[in-house]
Amino acid sequence: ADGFIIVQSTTSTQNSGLYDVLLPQFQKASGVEVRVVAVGTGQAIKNATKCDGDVLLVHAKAAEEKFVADGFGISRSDVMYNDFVIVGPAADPAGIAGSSDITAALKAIAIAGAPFASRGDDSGTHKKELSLWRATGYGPAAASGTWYRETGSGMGATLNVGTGMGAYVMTDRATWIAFGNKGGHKIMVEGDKALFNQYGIIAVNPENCPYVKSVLAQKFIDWILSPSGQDAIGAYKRDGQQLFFPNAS
Amino acid sequence: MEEIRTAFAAAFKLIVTLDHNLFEIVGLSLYVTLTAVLIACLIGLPLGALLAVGRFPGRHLVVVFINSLMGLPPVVVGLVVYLMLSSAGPFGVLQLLYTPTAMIIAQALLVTPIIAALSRQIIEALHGEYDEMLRSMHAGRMATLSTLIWDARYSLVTAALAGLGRAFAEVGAVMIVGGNINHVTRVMTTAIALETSKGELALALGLGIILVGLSIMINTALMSLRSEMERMAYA
Amino acid sequence: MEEIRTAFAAAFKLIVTLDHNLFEIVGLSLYVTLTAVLIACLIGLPLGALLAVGRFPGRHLVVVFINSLMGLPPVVVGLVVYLMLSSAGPFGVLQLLYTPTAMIIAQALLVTPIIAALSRQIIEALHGEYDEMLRSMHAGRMATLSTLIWDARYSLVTAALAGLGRAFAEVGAVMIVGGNINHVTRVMTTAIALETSKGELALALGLGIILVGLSIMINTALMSLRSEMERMAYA
Amino acid sequence: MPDSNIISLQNWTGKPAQNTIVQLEDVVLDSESRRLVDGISLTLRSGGITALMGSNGAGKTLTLRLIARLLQPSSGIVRNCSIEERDIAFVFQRPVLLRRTVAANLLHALKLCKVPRHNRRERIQLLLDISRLSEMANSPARMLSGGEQQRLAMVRAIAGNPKLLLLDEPTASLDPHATSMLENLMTTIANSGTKLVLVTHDAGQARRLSSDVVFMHEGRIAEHTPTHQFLNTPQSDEAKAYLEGRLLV
Amino acid sequence: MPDSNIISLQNWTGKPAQNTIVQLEDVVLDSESRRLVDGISLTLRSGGITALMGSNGAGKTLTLRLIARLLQPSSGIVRNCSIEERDIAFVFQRPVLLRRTVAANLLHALKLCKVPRHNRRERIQLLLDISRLSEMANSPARMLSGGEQQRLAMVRAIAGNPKLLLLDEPTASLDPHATSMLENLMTTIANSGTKLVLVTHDAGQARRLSSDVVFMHEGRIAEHTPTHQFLNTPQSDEAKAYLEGRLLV
Ligand SMILES: Nc1ncnc2c1ncn2[C@@H]1O[C@H](COP(=O)(O)OP(=O)(O)OP(=O)(O)O)[C@@H](O)[C@H]1O
Ligand SMILES: Nc1ncnc2c1ncn2[C@@H]1O[C@H](COP(=O)(O)OP(=O)(O)OP(=O)(O)O)[C@@H](O)[C@H]1O
Ligand SMILES: [Mg+2]
Ligand SMILES: [Mg+2]
Repeated sequence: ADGFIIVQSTTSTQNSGLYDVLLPQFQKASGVEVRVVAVGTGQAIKNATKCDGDVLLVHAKAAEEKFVADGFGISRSDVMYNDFVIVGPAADPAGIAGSSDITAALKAIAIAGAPFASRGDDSGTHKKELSLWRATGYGPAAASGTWYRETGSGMGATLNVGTGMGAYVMTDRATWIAFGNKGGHKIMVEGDKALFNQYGIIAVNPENCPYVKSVLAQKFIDWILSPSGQDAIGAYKRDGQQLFFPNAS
Repeated sequence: MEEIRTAFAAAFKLIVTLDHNLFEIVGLSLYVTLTAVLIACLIGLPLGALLAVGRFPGRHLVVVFINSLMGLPPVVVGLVVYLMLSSAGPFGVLQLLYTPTAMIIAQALLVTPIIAALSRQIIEALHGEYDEMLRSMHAGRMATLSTLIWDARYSLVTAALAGLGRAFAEVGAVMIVGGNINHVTRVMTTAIALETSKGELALALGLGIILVGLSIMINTALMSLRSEMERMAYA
Repeated sequence: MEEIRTAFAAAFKLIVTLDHNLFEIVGLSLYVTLTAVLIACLIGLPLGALLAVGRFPGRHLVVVFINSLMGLPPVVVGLVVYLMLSSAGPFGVLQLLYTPTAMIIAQALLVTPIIAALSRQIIEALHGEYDEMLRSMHAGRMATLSTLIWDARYSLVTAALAGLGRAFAEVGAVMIVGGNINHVTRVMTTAIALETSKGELALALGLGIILVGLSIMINTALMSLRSEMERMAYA
Repeated sequence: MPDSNIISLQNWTGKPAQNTIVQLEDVVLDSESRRLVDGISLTLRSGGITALMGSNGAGKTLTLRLIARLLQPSSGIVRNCSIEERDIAFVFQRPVLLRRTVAANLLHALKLCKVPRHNRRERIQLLLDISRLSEMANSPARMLSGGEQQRLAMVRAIAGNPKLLLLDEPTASLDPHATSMLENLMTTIANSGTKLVLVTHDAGQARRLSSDVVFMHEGRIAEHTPTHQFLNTPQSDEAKAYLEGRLLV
Repeated sequence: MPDSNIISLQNWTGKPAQNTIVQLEDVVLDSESRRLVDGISLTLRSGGITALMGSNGAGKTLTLRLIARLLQPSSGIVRNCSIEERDIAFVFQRPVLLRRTVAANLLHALKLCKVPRHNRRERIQLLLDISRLSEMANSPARMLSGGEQQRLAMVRAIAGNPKLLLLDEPTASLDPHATSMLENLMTTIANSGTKLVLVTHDAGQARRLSSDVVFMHEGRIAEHTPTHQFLNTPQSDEAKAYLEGRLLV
């Protein structure tokens, strides 16, 4: 290989298996090896801030823009999107199955006091969830420890808790489709525009970070935004379902 | 590096402001860990003593097995306990998953082999010395075990402390069976993992400093107790 | 419960198909763990012996401190090593982050206090017996330490095994400093954590079973070596 | 150590009748490399003191340990007759004391002998008086001087009124006064029907105390004769050499 | 143990002149609860054998340990003159042997005495011959019989040609032959200029070997006189009682 780069990444892209098909294609095309460190979005950004990575690929647009504005990243590009869904137990105590109105569904959960497992880890997904709760007018923080359970962990761990205790969980679709411990859980709510989930990619700024491999990093970004990269994303399927939708401009 | 400075400041601030959340978490950590270690001692010490003294066929294999279990991965223990306690599992009716009790079970499973293996070693050494004396005095199995455990008690404290250290620092198993649920099953180590994943490294480190401080306090208390006992024994 | 059956099937399949990935991961696990434990022994054994033998002021405090460090949380060690090795950190120029070397450093830091504390205990007991004999023979500091370590070597194996167990099962620290990068820094425990987070509980458990099996194999090998040595010493 | 104490201590249950208590038949003990005990046959009858003599390494201690069943013979039989295993007590050549106080060592022995709780205090005091260790009752036993440790081991062994008392050089490190006191004690115990087997290198002691001498040489019994005969007209060359302090080549 | 061996072994460097080697001035040793050694003053001159006698618990062993600097006095001074600390060797009442073979125990001692590598083999053989342990050279030292262990401890102590040899009841568990051999050895060593301090309860042994007797009672030196005088006309009541095997009340 002609060297390697490190990508600080969110976990959903890794857990869904996307990298396992994407990266070999890139390596074949460029000869560059990509090493993925998959951690929470917060930790990924922090690590990149400390120059421990050449590329950042996460899904928390506001934080990403701040990262660039603070001079840690060169520029941010959209890569792909998918959407969030609410999964829940087949018994569906809040009676929200089939709904496509996220605000109403969350309200129903709160009123029923049905268990809801939140990631509670300040990740992109968690921030999104909190913004959705805000729209309902219910502040779940007050219920923390009762029906509202903050697991303080990653998407996979939170899903394990959710299926383990029969709680509703908000998850990105990719992670859910690839998830192996679904138990009796099913998608309850999907399709609301508010559930849109955008992934962005940023090259770490070499001005602050002497060890950053800017050239290789840019090669990777260019490839993933190129038609071959975007086609590869669009072609990735699990159980016949497409997990990510390329949308580089 | 700046984080390390910030971490001490964060730790300091959490303590002096008597942060309510912190106390809740510390309290649960202590409860879970100390209970688990107590259970592990109650099982591990006699088990270790039995392995040190007993001369049954296959003893050697059991010793190697228990030694190996010191390397039991927390995540695996967590998973097994999770499968046992989950609603679909055999003990699902108890509804223990995501409770402190589940965390105690997982930690006790992790720590018992450590205490058993180390106390086997310690008691075996003492038994080498006491064996003929005790046999010449016709000490039965129970009397032999209790004499050995009692006379080795100061050394066994170190075995217990090793178990305590493991339990106190443990995160993988309690995360899985406890779920790190805020106000319910969040302990120091899972809180540290959470802050780390948030990128709040200074806060995570600050909590880590408090945890190590607690560990030092517990150790100091136990060692003082031990020397006090040692002094009193011959007062 | 069904997962547990599936887990054994998964473990079996991984092994009999000589799964290439599995061998890579197992190899790295062994390399990292054994190297870390070796380093920890090289530091921890003499340190423990010194603490057992030395009579310097503050010795008691150091002993309590080392005992406490057995409870060093892996995540905290991981964070500190991360901050040190990070490109922005003092040792950033070495570019060791996300390499097996970083994992070895973190594990050695975790395991050294365990080996030091346990060997302190074991050697102190022997020193109680040998002290006057060695002093009457005018053994210097070095000769005293080496005599004690040599004559306690069979007991010290247990201390080393405790350290090995901890290192082998450890996930928090190696996850942070290694990054669990596929084909580069993925070891058994981080792979198990990953499969767990993917919800692939049976596969995670299957890997766990293999890990425990490995642990049993290593322990068996070391204990056989030990009894072989014990036999040879007087052959 | 007034005599009254010794008598009040003992409530010896054995009667002076000469019934067999232990029988060794052709007992052999092998180590990996050599034969340590080489076909010993010996009958011990109740009452009286049998001296067991022989050079260093002759196998005296091993023989006592075989009698006490602390060792299993490689071949041959050790048989208890009319006594049980718990009637045998042993004073070791190098006594091992518990890491406890002097009094606690005695208490431990009394508990093992199932002496009722309410008798223990008084009994401990008696044993302390006999061994003249009252002043050190609360000292750690392992800090006692060599002779004091040997005295403690002696009273610990008689705590349970054994019917067979195996003594391995019990006066080796005692001062002259303690030696003569202990010799008196041994006589008293023997007279009350307990059998004593006494290993000693002191011909004078054997003459004063024992009725017969078992003389061992290189793992075998070279002769077993009444004491006066052994000391005055030893039969075997080995015994002659031993008594003259010569080495048999 | 032919005499030629003993002579060829020793290359004693001290000369028989009567120069002071160790001085104790008003040495006191207190335990937490009582005074163990109570103001001992004693001057040891090179050459010859001094016997140290006294009842069990008189403080003989403690005095030897003070001389060897294994214990720090609570007050008073222990001073070495014309010898260094490493010229002092000690044979303990209850010898501690390494968990190694007999030969390895001797090798260990020779290493500590800095005997050159090429001399060690031969030297070990010599020491084994003296102690008549050649046959057991490769046995674990701790499996030896009581007397064999004592002999091993003795030759281990003389391995480094000490100028002051402290012997704590070295013949207590030896058979008559070994005792007389060891007595010869002690005389030979003393004649070559090494000072011996011999703790013994055997008045005959003191008479055969020692030039003077230090008699201790309850931590004090009750008398220090030439041996024949001590044994024939003891000055102190304590010594009289001791020699008669009486207890001084
Ligand atoms: N476990 C053992 N393995 C091998 N040899 C042994 C073992 N125990 C004792 N021996 C050897 O057996 C022989 C007899 O030992 P024993 O202790 O019976 O001697 P003893 O007659 O009591 O001598 P002493 O008067 O010195 O106490 C000794 O030479 C000793 O080295
Ligand atoms: N570390 C200690 N702490 C308290 N008391 C002690 C300690 N060491 C020894 N003693 C006591 O000091 C006294 C003298 O002991 P020492 O060993 O010198 O006696 P000794 O003269 O050698 O007797 P023996 O002939 O029995 O060997 C004893 O009564 C003993 O119990
Ligand atoms: Mg013996
Ligand atoms: Mg003494």
